[in-house]
Amino acid sequence: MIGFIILFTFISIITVAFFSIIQKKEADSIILFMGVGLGSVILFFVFSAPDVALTEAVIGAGISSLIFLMALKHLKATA
Amino acid sequence: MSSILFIALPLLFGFATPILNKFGKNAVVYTSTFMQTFLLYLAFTLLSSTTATIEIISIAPPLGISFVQNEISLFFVALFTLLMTLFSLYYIGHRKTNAYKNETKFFILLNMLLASSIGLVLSSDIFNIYVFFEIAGISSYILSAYTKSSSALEAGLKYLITGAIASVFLVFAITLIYLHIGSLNLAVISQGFETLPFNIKLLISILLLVGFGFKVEIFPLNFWVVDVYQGSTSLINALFSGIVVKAYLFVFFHIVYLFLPSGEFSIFLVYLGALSMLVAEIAGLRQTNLKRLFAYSSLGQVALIFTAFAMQNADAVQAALFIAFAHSIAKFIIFLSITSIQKEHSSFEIETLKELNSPFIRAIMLIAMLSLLGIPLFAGFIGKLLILKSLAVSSLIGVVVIIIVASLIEAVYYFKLAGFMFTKSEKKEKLKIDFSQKLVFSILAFLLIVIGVAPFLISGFLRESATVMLDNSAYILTLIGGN
Amino acid sequence: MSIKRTLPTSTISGFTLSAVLILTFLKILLENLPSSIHRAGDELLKLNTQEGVANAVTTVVVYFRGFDTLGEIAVLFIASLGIGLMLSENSQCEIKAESNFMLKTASTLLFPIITLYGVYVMIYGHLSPGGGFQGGVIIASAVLLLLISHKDFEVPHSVIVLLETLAGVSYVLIGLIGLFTLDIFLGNFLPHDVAQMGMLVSGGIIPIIYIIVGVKVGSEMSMIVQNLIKRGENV
Amino acid sequence: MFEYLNQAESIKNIVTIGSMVLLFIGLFGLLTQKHFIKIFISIAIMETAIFLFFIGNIFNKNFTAPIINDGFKNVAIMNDPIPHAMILTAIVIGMAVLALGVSFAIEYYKLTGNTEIDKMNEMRH
Repeated sequence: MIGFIILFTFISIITVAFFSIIQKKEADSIILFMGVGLGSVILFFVFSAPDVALTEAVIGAGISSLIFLMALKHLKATA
Repeated sequence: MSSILFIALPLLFGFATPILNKFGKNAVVYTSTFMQTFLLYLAFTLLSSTTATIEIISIAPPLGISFVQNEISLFFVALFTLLMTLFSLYYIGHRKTNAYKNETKFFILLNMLLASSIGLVLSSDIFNIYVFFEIAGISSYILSAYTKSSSALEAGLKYLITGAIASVFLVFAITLIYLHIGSLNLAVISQGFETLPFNIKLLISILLLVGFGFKVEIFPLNFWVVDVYQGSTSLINALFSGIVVKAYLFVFFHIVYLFLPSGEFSIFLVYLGALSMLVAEIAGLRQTNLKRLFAYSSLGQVALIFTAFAMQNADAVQAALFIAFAHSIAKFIIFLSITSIQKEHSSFEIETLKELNSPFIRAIMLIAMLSLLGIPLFAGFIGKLLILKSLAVSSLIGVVVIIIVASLIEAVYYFKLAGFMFTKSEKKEKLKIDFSQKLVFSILAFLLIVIGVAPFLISGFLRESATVMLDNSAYILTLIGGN
Repeated sequence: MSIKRTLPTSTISGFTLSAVLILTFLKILLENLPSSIHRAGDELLKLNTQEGVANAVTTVVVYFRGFDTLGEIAVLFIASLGIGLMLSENSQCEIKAESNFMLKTASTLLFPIITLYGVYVMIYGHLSPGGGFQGGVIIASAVLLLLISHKDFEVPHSVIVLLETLAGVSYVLIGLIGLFTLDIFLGNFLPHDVAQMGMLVSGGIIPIIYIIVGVKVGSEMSMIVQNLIKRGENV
Repeated sequence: MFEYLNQAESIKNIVTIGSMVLLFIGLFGLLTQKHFIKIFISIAIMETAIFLFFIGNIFNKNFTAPIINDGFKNVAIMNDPIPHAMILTAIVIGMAVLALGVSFAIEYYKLTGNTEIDKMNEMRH
């Protein structure tokens, strides 16, 4: 079962990452990038690394996506 | 007295600046300068006791992180602290008229840069090296974007993006090393690296070359360097060219010597370095902006040091240390005098030199340029002579020709500059230089001339350092004992 | 022909270049899968039982490789400093829309709960998954929630600076105390009895350092987030 | 099919192939995209790929997480904690660098109105 979970999560991450890169709108990219973070949280948890999973959840998927979104707000604002 | 203070004190200083700020405006500046002077004293104290020792952090190696103090690492530590102290002294004169905004932060960044460069040189753990790599990187990014002009920010962004890519490759290499060897300690990796399958060895080497290649400014990966030098202020360029790149060069070749003691890729690296030098000097020929011109010259000299290190024998490494020493000092002189010139003339075009009215600055710059060119009686000469000699001994005549051609091209634009400096034309009013700045310039120029006239003062020590750097078994013995 | 969109050359060349590179990597890596050799981590796991800390990752992060963590704190510190430097002294770019009553109330209610969770993660770092970094960032995310929902809310700057300074200075000082008492920087100079494993007070300096790290990370991250949202004055 | 996927060898293969494909996507984005945010996302994806590669390859499915509990006290069947600690450090450092990069990009945009990487040519007049 564990192998199947890993395979399935990897496929999802790769799909999401690919669409994240090719999006025209940056906001969509960032939202999809959060998906990549979420998938890797699951993988880290499956790989019995709960500490890394927690870190990735709060930093990789959480704060850094929010930082990107904040930045996008500034980049869209008129100079 | 322990070498950990080189990291702990700057960090303590950085964290404690809000307290220091309570004691008045200049407290930070003087504390920082005092601390750097103390570190300079510490470096020379450690240097005088010549036994190789380790400094344990948390737990003993090979499991924990530790610092290795031997001739070669302490040589670089002493060089960096000396240069940084002189830099602070120069800045104390500079700030009377042109102080940076948020000076506190500027001093924190300077000390972090110093601490991380020293950490890179001393550390014996590859992941710890990565952490210092990042600290040095991140403080350099901020320093290059410090003035927040559009070109400074562009320089910072370019530096940051290339640095982030470099660190991805470096982490990949460290990952593979840990997966296949099972340790992060340089000595253990050095012992286990031989037995790896050839493909993995090749992959790790390439990843390390790419990771460090961005930072040691080697040919296909140095497209960003010149823009960063031009965008940043020339004051900061002195640090980049004098301290940071030397730390990266040392740690890269330290790793290369430890992992590949028999020099499998040595000849490839030699040609890479020579090619980089040629490309940099040719590109430098057409420049009219002083910062850009000296950035190309810096690239060329760094590539020469790279070539010398890549030869991987005691003669060449000694030559590399000579050139590194002379180049750091000469580039400090050049970039600091450009800062002084720019304060009055607010221009970086080479035509500015015509209007320069300061015999002192002209003399100092001439000394630095002659040393960079490798004219006899200046410190740069002995290094170039040694590298050419050792290349000829290894019968790499092609590389000798490339280096001579590149040096000739370099000579062309230095003589052009010297011509500009000494043409008779309308001079502006006299350039005022602070006493402390004159002192700094004099010390640096004095070093260049003394080492040039009497290279035997340090050549014995550098020879010993070179043998220590190449001697893996001694390093392993120091670090993890004989087993 | 018109149906088929033409891709720009840069896309095709970028695709080819990265594909060739990654395929080479993949070939080498698949031929040489890492075998289960004896690694340094196994030794550390054995050593960990002597430190009286249940979570081995915490021991490694804070103690065995504690120097890396000090460096990491330095990286965060410099990054926060740089962001403050970049985004200060500029025209304020406030969030214009006033958020509605529900959002405001909910975030005010949630703030203490999230902070409590962050503190829990921080303090129990040596017993369960989590620790200073995670706890600090969770607290920062609570601050972020308030910053987004309340237009006028601002993190008190002097408090943040005070916490940051105290945490940073005491981290280095703990290291230096170790240097002067045990002759080892960051040495574990407090009693760490194995019998106490699993209790809240166990492991000597390890939980203390992780709490310090948490305070430091929490304040740095709050500052980063505030600077990015409000572009307020800084220092 | 589940039995085949559960073998240690096939887990390692899946991890290696998957993370390398992820690395490829990041590299592809880095080489082809132009917007600053896209560049930073590409770098973040590359980092994530390396982290997954490392943790996945060190993982042994018969071993437990490296936390001593009342039930699990046998350190011989625990996963290696060093990679976890390293990746923890690397995640935080990566985030710090990207946050700094974002702030540079914001300031650069305020000054020049430019958000694309290949239009950065202040220096080449």
